[in-house]
Amino acid sequence: MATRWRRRVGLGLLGSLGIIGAVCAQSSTTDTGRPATGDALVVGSIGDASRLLPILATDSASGEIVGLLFNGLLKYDEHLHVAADLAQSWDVSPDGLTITFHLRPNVRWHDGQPVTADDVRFTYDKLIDPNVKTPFSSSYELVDGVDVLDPLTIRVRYKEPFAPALESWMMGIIPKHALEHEDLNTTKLLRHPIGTGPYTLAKWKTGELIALAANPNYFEHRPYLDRYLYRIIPDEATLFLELLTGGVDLSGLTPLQYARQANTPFVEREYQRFRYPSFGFTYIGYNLQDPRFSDARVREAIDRAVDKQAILNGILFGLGAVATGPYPKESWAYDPSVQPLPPDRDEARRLLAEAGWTDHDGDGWLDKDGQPFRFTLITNQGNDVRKQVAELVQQQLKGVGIQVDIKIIEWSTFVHEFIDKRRFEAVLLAWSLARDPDLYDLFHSSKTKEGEYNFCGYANPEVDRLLVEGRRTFDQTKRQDIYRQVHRILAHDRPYTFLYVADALPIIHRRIRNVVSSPIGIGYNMIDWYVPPGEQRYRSRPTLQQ
Amino acid sequence: MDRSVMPLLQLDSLTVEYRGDGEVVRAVDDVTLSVETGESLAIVGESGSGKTTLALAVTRLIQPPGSVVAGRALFEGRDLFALRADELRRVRGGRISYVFQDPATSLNPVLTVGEQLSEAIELHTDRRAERARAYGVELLERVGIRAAPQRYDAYPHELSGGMRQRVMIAMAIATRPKLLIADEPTTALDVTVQVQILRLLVELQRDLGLSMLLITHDLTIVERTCARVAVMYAGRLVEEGAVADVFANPAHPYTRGLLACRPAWGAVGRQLSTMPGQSPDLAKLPPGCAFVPRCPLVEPRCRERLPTLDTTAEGRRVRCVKPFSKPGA
Amino acid sequence: MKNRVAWVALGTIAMLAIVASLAPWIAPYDPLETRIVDALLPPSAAHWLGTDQLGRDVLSRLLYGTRISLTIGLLSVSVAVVLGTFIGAIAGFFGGWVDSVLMRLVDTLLSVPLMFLLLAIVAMDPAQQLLALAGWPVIGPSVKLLFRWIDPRIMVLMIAIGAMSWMGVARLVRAEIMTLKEREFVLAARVAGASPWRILTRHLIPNAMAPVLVSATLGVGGAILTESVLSYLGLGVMPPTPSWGNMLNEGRVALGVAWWLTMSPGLCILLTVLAFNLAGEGIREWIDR
Amino acid sequence: MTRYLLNRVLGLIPILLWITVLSFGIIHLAPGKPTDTGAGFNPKVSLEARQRLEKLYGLDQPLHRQYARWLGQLARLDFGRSFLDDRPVIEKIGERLPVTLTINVLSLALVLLIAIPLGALAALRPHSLFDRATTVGVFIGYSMPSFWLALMCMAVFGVQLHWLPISGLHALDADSMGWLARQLDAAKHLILPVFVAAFVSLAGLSRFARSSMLEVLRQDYIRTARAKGLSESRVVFHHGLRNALLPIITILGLSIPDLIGGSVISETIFSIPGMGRLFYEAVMARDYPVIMALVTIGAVLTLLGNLLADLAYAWADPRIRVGQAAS
Repeated sequence: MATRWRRRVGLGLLGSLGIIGAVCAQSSTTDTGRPATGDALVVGSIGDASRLLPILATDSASGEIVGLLFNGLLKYDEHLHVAADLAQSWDVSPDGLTITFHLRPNVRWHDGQPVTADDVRFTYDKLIDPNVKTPFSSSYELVDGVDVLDPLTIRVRYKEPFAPALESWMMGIIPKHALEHEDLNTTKLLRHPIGTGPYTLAKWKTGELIALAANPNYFEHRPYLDRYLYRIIPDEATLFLELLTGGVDLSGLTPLQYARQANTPFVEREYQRFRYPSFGFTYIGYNLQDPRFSDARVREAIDRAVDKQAILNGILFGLGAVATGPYPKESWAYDPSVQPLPPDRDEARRLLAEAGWTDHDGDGWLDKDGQPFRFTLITNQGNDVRKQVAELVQQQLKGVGIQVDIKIIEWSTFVHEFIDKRRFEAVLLAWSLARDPDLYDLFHSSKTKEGEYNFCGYANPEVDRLLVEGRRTFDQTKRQDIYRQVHRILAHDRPYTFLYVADALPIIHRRIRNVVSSPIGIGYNMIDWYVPPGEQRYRSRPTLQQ
Repeated sequence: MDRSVMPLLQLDSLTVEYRGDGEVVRAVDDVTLSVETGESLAIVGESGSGKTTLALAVTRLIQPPGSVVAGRALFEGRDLFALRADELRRVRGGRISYVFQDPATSLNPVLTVGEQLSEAIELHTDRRAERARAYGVELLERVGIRAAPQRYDAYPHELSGGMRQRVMIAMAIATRPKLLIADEPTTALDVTVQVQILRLLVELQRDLGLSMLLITHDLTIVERTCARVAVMYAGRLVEEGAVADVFANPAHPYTRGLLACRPAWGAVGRQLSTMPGQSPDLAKLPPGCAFVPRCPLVEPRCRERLPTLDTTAEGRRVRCVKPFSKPGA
Repeated sequence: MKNRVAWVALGTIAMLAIVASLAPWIAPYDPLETRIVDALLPPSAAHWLGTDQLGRDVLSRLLYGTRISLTIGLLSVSVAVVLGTFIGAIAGFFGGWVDSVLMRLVDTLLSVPLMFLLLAIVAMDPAQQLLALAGWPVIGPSVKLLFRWIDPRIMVLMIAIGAMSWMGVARLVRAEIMTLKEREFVLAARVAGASPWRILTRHLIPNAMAPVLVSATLGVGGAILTESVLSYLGLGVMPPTPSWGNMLNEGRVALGVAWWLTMSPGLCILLTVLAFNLAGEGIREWIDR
Repeated sequence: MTRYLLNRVLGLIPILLWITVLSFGIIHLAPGKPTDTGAGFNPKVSLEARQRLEKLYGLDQPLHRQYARWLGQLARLDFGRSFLDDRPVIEKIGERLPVTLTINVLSLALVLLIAIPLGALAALRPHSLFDRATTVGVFIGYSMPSFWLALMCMAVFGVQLHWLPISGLHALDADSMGWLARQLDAAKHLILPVFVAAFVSLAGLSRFARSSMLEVLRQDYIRTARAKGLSESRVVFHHGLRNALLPIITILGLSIPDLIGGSVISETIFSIPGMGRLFYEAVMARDYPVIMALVTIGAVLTLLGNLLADLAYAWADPRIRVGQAAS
């Protein structure tokens, strides 16, 4: 759950399988024959989409579908470099204050209208329009103005340099001609979108199925797979049973399913499994207002008492990596010199004793000034893995004499009543992050108001300075230095106990060819996926268009 | 045996038991009785004496947990207890029919009078549909219901109590039965209506040549309608004889007690004034005579053994060690 | 009672109660202790019912779960019975506007979907609110005592399920009281000058309890089922405390690899709820006799 | 009669208002906010953006004003728009209702078809082997956590035997099927959900039918029917069942609101987009307009169901039918 932060990166699938660095694709069906058109890809998803307009698509399912229907100006390529999409090139001024985009000529909307700079301008206007219910406006607050220079050129002026700006222009561009007289919040285009992407919406049966059809005029080339069928299957167990009966071609698995259920001969024969790190990390965050946790020795002791490798092996079946800070190994901001602390209970006990926590009354639990060391670890409902992690942490901390109560809270209550209002002692959560290493919202000391994301109350002037600096710098080498430094400081300060980076675990039917794993995952070349004619399963229905 | 000299209904050692929660209640205990053709026999007793059970047992209408555990019921020479279910059903309602106590509950509330009437007609005679209807209307008229065609299509609750009982009687005579068993047919009715219904029964019995088994606790009714009477106490027959004889000179102290409590015919508030003591708990009967706790004439031997049902010189049957004795005598 | 089925059911319940109270002595392992190396072992001599994903012994968790599930069942029904009897008795006894106000409340609560109420209650965490009273002069000590007895983690569920199911009891009690209060012994007590309170508590409520007993027995089964449903929605008993409902739900995702994780709690719920229902039916027949 | 009806319907209005006030209160008092789910906890969504959203949804207004606004809309039969996707609530309900209704009606029909004969037959021989077996049997259905039952059915009939589809409502290629094949396909998808729904709710009606039948069989008119020499089956089915069914009509009237309420659990497991999931998702997302619409519709149906139950009973029972016409 963590954040519903989606990248509109490449094709929709990436939304959920958002990836950096293909570490170990277990196999790959690289092309052997000539790609053939036809067939359909059936994707299983837990949730339904709600609004198929990029600037209003807040849930992950909407994000995935929108990614197939729309294009941003830019995208990440398979190596996680910023790449051209609707813009064929772009220039950043030396002072970092203006970015000029040159649009790809002859791109057309699904309804045949040409895509122009006016559409980009329109998209921006709607993003900052206070009457549009978009939550994404904050990424454009530093924009000073957007100028249409000619139908294919557009210039964005910034009030101050803003490095994550390029990423923000991966937002899908929306058609002005279809929307300028509509109320965006309620327009029928929310359910009947007109985009530029490789697929068009053919049918949407709420809660059941979203059917997309190949866009024959897609500017790269027509996708080989005729249809992309997005089935909504809200229960994980059902989803897996559907895989077992061939009802679904592509789906993400849980570690348990991946490691223990998906290695049967049937699944091995029919499906191809992929595995690569997701972009995010799971952590224990502390309320630093709490005098127990404001003591760095206590946080270090907990860091040493929690055996992250055991958590990774036991609950994730090793499908991930121990985290040392906010960045995964694959990120250029990751500092390889930061080593995970080896678990050491004796050292943990020593540190706790130093901070005044020893078992004075001999009841097995540490205490100080007559108060036992007991705290509540809260996490959100609906995530079995996280629940198990909490249970294991509880057991591990019991080993050093700290008593942990677990409380699992339904999401809205969790956010609103506990996190926002700082009514927690420690929280088990995960952040899934953008590819850009900017962590301003998470760790800058100004972001501690109710409803903001530095809810631990972390404040370090040096980090504050670095985070501001990082945002203003476009040069990646300089930024690397900055964010590696941030990584080191956070690993030392431990406002969080960083636990692990989980792997994304998609499984896909073998008849789908040309599925290639890359640093960004498997979905980036979806338009090149195909099924050899002899193996095609679903009949094509060229008249599927609405 | 020659059929013509056989009684219409002969009950031999009829015994009915109810089983429940580990106890066995003998509701009818070794009753031997007969009803001659054209005769009317009354069975009297307090509530709980087994008279209704007896009436139901004749055509095996006893429902679980009750069951006939011993005895025979010979009707027109055939043992009803030995009949197959379908044979028995031809007798029930066909040859033997019933009129029950409460016409308000004894008629099915969701079916019209006609539906309930024609059901019996179609089942036991060869009349179908239209003919059954015509016959049904005729029967209703026969039992004294005015505007019979309209009443035929009415629901039971649209009729008065007396009319409902007339409907019950019409249903009972619809199949020209030989024996009519009337179980407290007037108890639930108003006094004036009671008289009318009794008159109707007597009249029908005479006109149709019916035999009648009348179950009642009301001795005044017995006197007006029946020739013979059998008195039951705690499931057992305690006295049996011609009505005139029994009323003039009761042999059993219980009968005597009953008669003593009898109000004058037509008296206001004609409730059976109760005799001292309570009717016994059938599950815990004493070994001897069941009437011992209430009997003014108890002797030690009464407690030891159940007295036998002996036939006296007068042709009276009585279950008492010293019949015809009067208290204080 | 000659209903043999009901006796078997009562016997099962008694056995469950014994198992629940003996759990600490008969459980072969600590139900909370995780041993990752022993994760997901199928049933064997060492672990009769296998182990779960954290290597915990399923049998031990099941035995402790008996405690939790039965406690939730019994306590939430107690909450419902106390609340329902109180409100139903007052409505039935006083009648008039008191009755109509209370019965409208019942009608209202019955037409608001129960699940929403339940979610709202679970989300509002009534145990936490109660705990906040711990510092108060009079209520405080009793609240503390209550929490010594009952784990706050199951208290939430208990209150929520109880608060959701008292309406039926209230209707039952009200109807009983309304007929009882016209009976001779009540009139006699009234003539003898007994206070309304005394009449209510001494004469009416005890006599109205028979049908409540039946519905309470059935209610225990219902509460155990409700707990499992809430577990499915992730709102059940907080981990690591095992309850049958959350064990069943945890096992659900591992259905294909570890059938033993769902089979044993599933059967336990089935048999227990069945036993309570059959016992309830038996008692009903016995009362109606 | 018309007057009577009018009186009763008018009498429902204050109760309905009271229910909506209460629900509105409960819903808004429950912790959490609509903006938590859509936009919450996303570092790229700033506090200001969230506050702006709250304003757009009118959540910054005092509660009584929000209620007044809602009620004003309701008076024009407008349930407003969902916070989640800004579609008219009525449209969202309209899209879910047919599925739920189909499943509920089918399973209710199945329950009636099985439970009533089962209960009635059991009543004929109370405490017989058959009675005990059916009692235990129907309670087994009731006592099973439904998601467990559903999963096992899916594993057996879907995965092991391949007899039935596991989840969803249509095959993916349903569009290219002929009409008949499409209906067959839909029917196959409905078998498991309908069966599970029916099996778990068998107990209530069959026990009710049994006790109702037992009660009826004790009545004098049954004895009369037997005394007429009617066959046992005619006694039971013609005379008994008709009377025993009368209270069941009431039950059916009371269960009208249940027809539109789907089971979240069953719908989640079987991937059916029905009312249960709509409601659950609305609750989880604090989608107030949807919740309020469903609560209100539910309340209206509950109240109307009560009324309808009374009317149906009156219609079916000649005692009341004529009594009312006369009065």
